[in-house]
Amino acid sequence: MRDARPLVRLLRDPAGAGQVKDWTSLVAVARAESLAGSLACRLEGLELPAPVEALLEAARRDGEAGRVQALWEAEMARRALAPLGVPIILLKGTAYAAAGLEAGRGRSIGDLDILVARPALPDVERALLAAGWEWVKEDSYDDQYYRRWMHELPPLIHRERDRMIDVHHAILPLTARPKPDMAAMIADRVALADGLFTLSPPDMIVHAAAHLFADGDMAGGLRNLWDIDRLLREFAEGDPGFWPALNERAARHGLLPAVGRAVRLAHHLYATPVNWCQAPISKSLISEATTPAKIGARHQLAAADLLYRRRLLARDGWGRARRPLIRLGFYVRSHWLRMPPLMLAKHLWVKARKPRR
Amino acid sequence: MNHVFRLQVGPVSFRIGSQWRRPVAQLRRLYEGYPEPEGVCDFTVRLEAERVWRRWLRPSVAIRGDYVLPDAAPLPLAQGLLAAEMGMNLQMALGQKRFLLLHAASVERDGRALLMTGHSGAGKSTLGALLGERGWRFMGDEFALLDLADGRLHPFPRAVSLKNESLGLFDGVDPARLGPVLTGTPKGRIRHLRPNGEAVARMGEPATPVLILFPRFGRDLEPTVREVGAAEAFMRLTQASTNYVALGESGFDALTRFVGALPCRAIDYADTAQAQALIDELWAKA
Amino acid sequence: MSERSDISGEEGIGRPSRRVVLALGAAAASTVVTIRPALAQTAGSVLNCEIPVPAPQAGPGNFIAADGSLVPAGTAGAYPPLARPLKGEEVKAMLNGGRAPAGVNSEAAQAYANYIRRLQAGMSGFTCYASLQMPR
Amino acid sequence: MAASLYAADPPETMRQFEVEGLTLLYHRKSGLTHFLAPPAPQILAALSAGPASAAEIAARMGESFEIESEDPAAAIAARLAELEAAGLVWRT
Repeated sequence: MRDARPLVRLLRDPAGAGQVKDWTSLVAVARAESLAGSLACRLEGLELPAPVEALLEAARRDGEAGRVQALWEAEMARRALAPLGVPIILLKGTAYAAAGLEAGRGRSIGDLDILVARPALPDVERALLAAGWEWVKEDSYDDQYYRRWMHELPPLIHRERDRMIDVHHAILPLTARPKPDMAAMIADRVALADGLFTLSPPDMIVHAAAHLFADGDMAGGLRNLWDIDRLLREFAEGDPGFWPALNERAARHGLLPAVGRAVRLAHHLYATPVNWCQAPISKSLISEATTPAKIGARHQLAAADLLYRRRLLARDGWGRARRPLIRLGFYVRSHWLRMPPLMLAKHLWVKARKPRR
Repeated sequence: MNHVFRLQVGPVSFRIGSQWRRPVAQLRRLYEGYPEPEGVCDFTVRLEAERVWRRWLRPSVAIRGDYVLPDAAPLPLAQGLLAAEMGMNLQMALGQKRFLLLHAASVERDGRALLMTGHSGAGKSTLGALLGERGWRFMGDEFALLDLADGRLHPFPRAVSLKNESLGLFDGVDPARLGPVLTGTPKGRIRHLRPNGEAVARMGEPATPVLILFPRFGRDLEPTVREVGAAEAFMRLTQASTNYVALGESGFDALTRFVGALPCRAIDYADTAQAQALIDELWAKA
Repeated sequence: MSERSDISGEEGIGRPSRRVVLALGAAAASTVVTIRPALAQTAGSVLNCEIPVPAPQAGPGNFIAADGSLVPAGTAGAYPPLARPLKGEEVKAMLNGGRAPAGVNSEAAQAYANYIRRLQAGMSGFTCYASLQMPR
Repeated sequence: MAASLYAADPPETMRQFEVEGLTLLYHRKSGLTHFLAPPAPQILAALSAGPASAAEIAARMGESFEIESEDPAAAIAARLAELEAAGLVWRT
């Protein structure tokens, strides 16, 4: 297996499971991409060889345990923060699981990510520290850097439960070029039954796309794109207003390019159904893409998309990362996206002076 | 990967890939007569150079695979076999979710299994291996796999890693069953021993657990037996399990059923003859 | 409780039909113990691990004070970072018997040992340290 | 200030196993297993009738048990703090 395409194909179309020759490689890729639980849920109920079924059953059980643990961590954070009376918005995997979304099925969930309004940050920090969370790092530089420029508090870990929490006040670093409208995002939150919140459906997509294309180095990208596929399908089904709403929100947050790229790549890799007339697309293209032929061409991958696609699929049948140069390129880019050049130079200088291990 | 070995041990299968020939050749010899897995392998282990040039220059083996720990340190290529063994252990410790995994040795007689668990150095591994040469069926010296549905114990008869002084206890075994002597490892001098033909031939047969022992070895200890209550046994077994918490309610069910039904004893011993006498005595009553 | 009656084993929280004595215990007593994952302990016995002193996350230019805390480089009575990570076996010897690793004097070893005792989950070396904490 | 009201998950969301006077409790909501010594299980039992203040909990327990304590209020408060840290009770 030279890249992750067989995994993508099977996620897209589980009926192909009967033709799989090399389950071992497929499972190794799925585990390396944190998609083993999602795959296992996707293949549930199919006639498969007994050893494969046993392995997938264990992956589903593991996914379920992870879901319970993630929701419990959210609940403990809710209890710790309840006296403050500030809305707590769940992000990423925990949000999908708490909202019962398809994207949460079997999904591996790492840290607890929450979003609060920036003015509430000091109170939230104090309340978490009082309830048993502790700083992970002692480094003053990183601390100062985090507080000044990042979109989240430095990571905290709970001393009894060993779980990390990331407290965000924005979805991108403050130094990044797009400036999402956080007030609007927080105002449009959706209440869950237990007193917690999620983002609105369009903002959930915007956040997932921003996280994937405008922030990190694309590690775990296939999983994040799978989230986007599941979310788009679920939100758009039976809601004709969804695509225009997504377009509007992506534009308002300055994230049309990222959302457009997410939609194109999800469509190409996971066959996400898209309403191309109303799908998010960069403004510069909207004016010229008005004829039916040009609208029809909107789904085509741009040249840069191909590079992203290669990066997303760069995993061999042993679970090894492939294409080190493209990876390095995206790593450098992730820093470039996060900060203006001068600040980047300073940041890299300080990092370089740290002892390397 | 350049060199590949696939291995079935009880109900678990591994695919081991290596950038170097030697570790795979050694595995092949050590596990001669083991079945090849049919179809999917549960876990993938990779032995690879930490940095590209370390494949040739002072080669050191990084232990990677489906599941990895960040603090894992590489081993010199001469200890590649040990790296492969550690890699398989690591996959079990981090990734095994089909069974309740207990860090324990187990042996069987008449379809009934004896389980021995304790901290490393307590002697469970040596005792398990010794009993396996003396009329019991050896089921495993490192991990015992408790079936979540029916409470039976599955064999996991991997090669036994004999350390330092316990090496001398196995002088009489067929030399073809012994791996290379590995010196200067993090655990001292090590030599692997392939379980005997019966253990390998019957690796697919589970057994009903009937007795749990917590052995403790010490040169100055008097041979004693102490009854261990279900509460203490439960606590100890959760700490001897890598996946108890991850298995959730099915783990709770399996383990409460286990400690509720089985006698548990702690035994102290100063030499293996004492231990065997105590075990025979307790087994007769079990 | 001095007497228990009618308390079912599996289901239902104890609801005795006769009055039994229930001691509430001292305020400082502990009545809840949560079972925590034992992965680190078992992993330690199957793994060759090491601990960087200090962890890379601690950042550059820190020394280790006698009590194990991190202080600015050059602080009097503090020790410089170790050039190489410590092997699990070295740490075990250092924590148990106070035997210093090769090339480290005993006061410095004490400081490093204290640093390791203060490691928290999430920091490099924590899993390794936790695995060495098994009672023998 | 009004006294805090404590709440607990209903008994059917937990599994209990009694061993040697102790209670092993599997709490489905957290996926965690706790080892409880008296009077922790009895406090949870008292809360199965609905949220209550510390004083009400003591009163409910007094219906079934002969309470033995030098300072019941302090002892119950300490037990509640432990149960709260474990996530088995919370303040409403």
